[in-house]
Amino acid sequence: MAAGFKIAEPLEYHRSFLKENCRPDGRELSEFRTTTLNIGSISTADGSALVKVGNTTVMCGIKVELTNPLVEAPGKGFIVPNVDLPPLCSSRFRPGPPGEQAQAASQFIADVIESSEVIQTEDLCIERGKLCWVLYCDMMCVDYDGNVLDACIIALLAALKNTKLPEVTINKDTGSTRTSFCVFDDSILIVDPTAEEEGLSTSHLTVVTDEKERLCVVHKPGGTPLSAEKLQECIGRATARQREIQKLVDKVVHSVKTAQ
Amino acid sequence: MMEVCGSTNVSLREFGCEQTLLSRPDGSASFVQGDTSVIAAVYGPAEVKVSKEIYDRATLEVLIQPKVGLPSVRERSQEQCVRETCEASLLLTLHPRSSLTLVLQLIHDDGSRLACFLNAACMALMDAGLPMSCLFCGVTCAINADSEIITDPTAAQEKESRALMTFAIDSKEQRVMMSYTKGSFSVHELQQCIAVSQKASENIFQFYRDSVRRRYSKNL
Amino acid sequence: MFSGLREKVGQVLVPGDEFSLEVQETLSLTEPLKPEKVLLGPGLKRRGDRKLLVVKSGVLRHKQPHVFWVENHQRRYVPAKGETVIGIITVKSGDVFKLDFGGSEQASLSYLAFEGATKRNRPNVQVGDLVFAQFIVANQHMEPELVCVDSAGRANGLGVFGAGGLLFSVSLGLVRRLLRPRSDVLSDLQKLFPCELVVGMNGRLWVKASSVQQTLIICNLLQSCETMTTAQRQQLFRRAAQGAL
Amino acid sequence: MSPMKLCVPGDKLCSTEDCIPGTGIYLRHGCIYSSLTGYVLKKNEGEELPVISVVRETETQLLPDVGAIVTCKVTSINPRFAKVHILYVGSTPLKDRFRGTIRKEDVRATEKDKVETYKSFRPGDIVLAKVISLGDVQSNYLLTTAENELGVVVAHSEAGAQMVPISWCEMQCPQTHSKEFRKVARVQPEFLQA
Amino acid sequence: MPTDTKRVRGPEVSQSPTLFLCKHAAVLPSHGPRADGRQRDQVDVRPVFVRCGLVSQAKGSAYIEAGNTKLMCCVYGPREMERKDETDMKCGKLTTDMRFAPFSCLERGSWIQGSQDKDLSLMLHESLQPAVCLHKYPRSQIEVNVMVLENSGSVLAHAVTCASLALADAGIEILNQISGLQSDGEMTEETLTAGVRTCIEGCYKLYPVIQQALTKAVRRAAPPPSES
Repeated sequence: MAAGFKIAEPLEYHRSFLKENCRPDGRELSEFRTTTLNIGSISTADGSALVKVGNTTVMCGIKVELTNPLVEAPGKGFIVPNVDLPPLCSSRFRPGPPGEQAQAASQFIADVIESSEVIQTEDLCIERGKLCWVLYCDMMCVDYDGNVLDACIIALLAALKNTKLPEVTINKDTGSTRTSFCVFDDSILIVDPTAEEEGLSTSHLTVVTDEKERLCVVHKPGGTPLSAEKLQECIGRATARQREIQKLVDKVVHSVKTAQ
Repeated sequence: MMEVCGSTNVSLREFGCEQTLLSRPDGSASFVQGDTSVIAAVYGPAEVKVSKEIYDRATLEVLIQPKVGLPSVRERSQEQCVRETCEASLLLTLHPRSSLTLVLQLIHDDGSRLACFLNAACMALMDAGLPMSCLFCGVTCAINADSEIITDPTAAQEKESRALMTFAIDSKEQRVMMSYTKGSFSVHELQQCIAVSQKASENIFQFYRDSVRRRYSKNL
Repeated sequence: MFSGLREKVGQVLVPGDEFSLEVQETLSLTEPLKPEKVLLGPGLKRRGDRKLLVVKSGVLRHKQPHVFWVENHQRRYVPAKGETVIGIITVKSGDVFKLDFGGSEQASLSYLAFEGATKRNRPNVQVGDLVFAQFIVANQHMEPELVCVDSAGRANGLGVFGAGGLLFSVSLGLVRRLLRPRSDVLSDLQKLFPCELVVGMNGRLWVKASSVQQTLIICNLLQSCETMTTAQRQQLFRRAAQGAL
Repeated sequence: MSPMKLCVPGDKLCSTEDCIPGTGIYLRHGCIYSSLTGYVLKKNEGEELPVISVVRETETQLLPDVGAIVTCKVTSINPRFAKVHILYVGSTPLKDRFRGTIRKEDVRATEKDKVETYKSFRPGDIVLAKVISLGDVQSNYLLTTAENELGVVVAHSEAGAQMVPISWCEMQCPQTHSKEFRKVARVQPEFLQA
Repeated sequence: MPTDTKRVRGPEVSQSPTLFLCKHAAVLPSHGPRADGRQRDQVDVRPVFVRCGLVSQAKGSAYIEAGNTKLMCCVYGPREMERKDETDMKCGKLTTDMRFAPFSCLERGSWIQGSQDKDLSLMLHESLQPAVCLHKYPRSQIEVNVMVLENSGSVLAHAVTCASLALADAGIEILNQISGLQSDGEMTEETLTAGVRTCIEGCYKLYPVIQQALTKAVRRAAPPPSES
C-alpha cells in the first residue's frame, strides 16, 4: 500500500523520506541526477545539443540567419532564445501558444544570456548598421521531469559551442551554469528537483554562476522566505555544480572535435 | 545581518500611496516611488473556473499591464515573481475553490518597477481584506560602475548600473521572499545588497503602517 | 489577561502583527482566576497554542469579556453562519433555488425553506426575485445554504421582497454601522423621510420611499456616508431635509 | 518454466475453436488476434477450453469500469453530492485525473433520506467507493459507498491530525479527542499502516 | 502579421544564409541511383532505428530515426474529456497533434503551427483512427503528440509508424501495428499502384524492427507473469 500512500498523501510521503535525509528516488538531498549530453545530432540546425538530467530531456537547436541591426544599436546582433514546453513533454501542458511557465523560462534564459555575456551581441555584427547575425535558439523540452531550466541552460551552452558561423569567429569563453534548489516545508533544501518535488515544494531558487565564479542570476520567483545563510549555502553548491558541468561540456565538445 | 558599509546609500525616493481609489474592484491601491507609479486592483474571492479550481486553496492570477502595448514575455516573468510572492504571504487555504485576481497597471516607469509592482500589490491585497500571514515589500538595488550600491534607482541609474537586483522582503523576519537579478556580481555584493534591502524594508513597512493608519483615521 | 491585545484596542493593526496569548505570571486579584477562552472574530487567527496573528489590516475592536476582532473596509462578502443577506434568484433546479449573494459561489435555498411551504405547496418564487435569507450552512468546505424561515418555521421577516424599490451596494463596514444597535446613521435617516429599508450583511441595501425621488436621495445619501465624518454627514442630512438636493 | 510468449497488436494467436477469448484480444474471421503488446496467458478455468488473454504487468486497467472499486479524494461537497477525484482503480494508480460524484442517496444503504453529506465526507478525505455508472454526457462517473467496506479510510481533523475510526459513522482526533462524523469504511489494517 | 507577445522576439525579418549560397542543380536525375545511393523503384528503405518508452511522463512514447529524419511521439490518456459537451458515452476520442521543431527544417520554421502541420495532424488522425479500439475507452480522450526533431523526408509515414508504436507502448488496445512509407511526385495511375505496392513491401521490411522494439520495451517494463 506504499504506492497508495504516495498518491493519496504525496506531501506526507515525501516528508517521510526527507526525515531520513534521502529522497524517494534514492538520492541524497544535495545529489544531482546523472547528466548526459549529446551535441550536433540535428543536421538541419546550425548547432544542436541534447541534454538529459535524469529523466528530464531538453533539446536545443540553433538556427543562424542574417538581418539588419537595429537603428538604435547598429553594432549589435541578436540572440533570440525561446523555451518550448509542448504537450508532448508532460500532460500538464496544453497545445497552443506557450503558457506562463514557458514564457517565464524564455525570459529567464534571455536574462541569463544578457547577464553572463555568454555571447557578446557586438560579436554578431558583420557590418556596422548594415548586416548582423541573429541566433535563434530554440529549447524544446521532450521529457518534463523537473529542473527544466537547468537542462535548458546546459543545452543552450553546449549548442552554442557546437554552432559555427561561416567566416565569423565568436569568443564564447564565458560559460555559465545554473543550479536549481527547492525548499521543502520552509526549511529543507534539496537540489535538482523532479517534477513531483517541484510541485510539492514551497519555494524555488535558481543560481547561475559563470566561469569566474561570479553570480549571474539569483532567481527566486517568490515562495516562502529564505535567510541569507541558506542563500549562501545554495551559492556554494552552485559553484561546485558549475565546475562539474563545465567539465562535461568541454569533454563532449572535445570528443566531437576529435571525431571530425 | 551584515554591516552596511558607510558608502552605500540607503535613501529611498519619496513614496506615495492611496488605497481604495477604484470603485469596482474589491480592493485597490496606487503606489508611487519617485516618478514610477503603479495602480493595483484585486478581485475576489470570486467564482473560479472549473479548470483552474484547486480543492484546498484559492487560485491566484496576476496580470501585469505595461504602459503601452500588450504584455510580453517580460511581463509574464514578472507576473510569476509577483504571484509566487503573494501566494507565500496570503493564507489561501482559508478560501478554497475560489479565485483571486490581481491586476497591476503600470502608469509610469522610472526605474524599480518590479519593486513598485510588489508594493502596490501588497497594499491592494491589504485593502481587499484578504487574509495574509505577513506583509511584503519590494526593494531594488543597483550596483554602479564604481561598485556603489544605490537603492531604489531611477531608470537612468538602472541603465548605468553593472548589476540590478530586486528583492521581496517579508515583514516578520526580514527574509528574502523573492529575488530577481540582472548583470553579474560577487557573492559579497549580493549579501551587501540583501542587507541594504532589509534595512530599506523597515522604512517601507513603517510607511505601509502609516498609510493604513491614515486611512482608518476616521474610524478611530 | 490578554493585556498585550487590550492595549491595542482601537488602534490600527496590519497583517503579520503577533500577540502572545500567554497567561501572565502575576494574576491580578480583580480578574477571575479561571483562565478564560479568548474569542477571535474576523481578521485574527490563532497560530499554534500561544500565538495570535493579525491577518487583516484595520482597527482592533473588543467586546466584553474576551471577544476581539479587526474592523476593516472589506468589500467582498464572505458568508458566515447566522448572517442575513439579500440574494438574487438565478436558477431554479430540482428542489433548490440558486442565489447570487456576491460571494465566491452561489448559495442554495430549498423550496421547503419558506414559511408554510410543503412538497405540494411550493412557494411562488421566480428567477430574478430578491430574497432576504439567513445562512444555515456557511463554511469554507461546503456550498453555502440559505433559509427563509427561523428555527420555529416562521418567516420572521425573511422571504421574497422588493417590488418597486431600489437595490444598491455599499461597503461591508457601512452595513455593519447601519446594523449596530442605536445606529446614528439610521436614526438620522429616519428623521428625513419615511422609508422601507432592507439591509443585507453582504453589502446590499434595498430602499423604498414614497416617491422615486426620495428613494434616489436616500440611496445617494447612504452611499456618500462611507467616506464622511459624523459632522459632515449631519450637515449633509440637514441640507437634504431642507430640500437642497 | 518456459519463457512466456510475447506478442504485439495484430498477432494472430489462435482460432476461436481452441480458446475462449479473454482480455487484450479481438476477434476477426473466427480467429483471435492480440490488441496489446504483452504476454500471452492461457488459463484453464474448469471449462473445456482455456481462456486466452494478453496481459501487461504494468497497467492492467486504464479506465474506471462499472463495478470497479476505486480510491478517491474528496474535493468538494454540497448538500446533494460530494465531488471526488479518482486516484486508483483497484490497485492501479491513474496517471490522469478523473472526476466522480457520490450522490447523497448513494452514501449509505440504510436510512437514505437522513443522509447529510457534510456528516459523511469532508474535502481532502480519502474514500473507497464503487463505480455504479459512467454517468451521462453532463455528469461524471457516479460512485457509491453504500457497503460496509466502502467509505472514508483516511481523514484529517480540524486540527490537522489523522483521525482514528471509532464507529461506522464517527472518527476521533488523537490530539484534541474531538469527534467528527464520517461514513467510515470497515477498518482495513493495511491501509491504516501506510 | 500580428506580433507574437508570448515569445522573445527577434528582428522582424531575417534570411537564412543558405539563400545566398549558389544553388546546385536542384533537378533530380531521373535515372540511376538516388542521391543517397539507394536504388530507385525498389524497396530500399533507409535504415530505421526505433526505441519505445523513452519519455517518463507519457503513458507511452516512441522515437524513430530513419536516415536523418528524427521523430518523437508521446501518447497521453485515456483521460477525461477536455470539453464536457464533446463527451461520447460509447466511444473515446482520438486527438492528434503534429508539430515541427523550429530547427527541424533547412528553413527556420515559425513557432506558430502552420497549415502544413494541421494537414499532417489530420492525415495522421485518419490513419490511426481505424486501428484504435476506441469503443473500449468510453467518455475519454487519447492524445497523440508528434514532434519532428529533424525533417529529411517521409515525415508523415514515419509519424504514423511512430504513433502506432507509442500507442502500443501505452497499452492502448489497437487492432494492428501500422507502419507508413511515402513515395512522392506526380503519379499516373500505374505508377501509383506500383508505388503503393513498393510501400507495402517496405512496410513488411519495417515490421520486424517494430516488433523487436516493442517486445524489448515490454520486457524492460515488466517481467513475465508467472503462469498460474
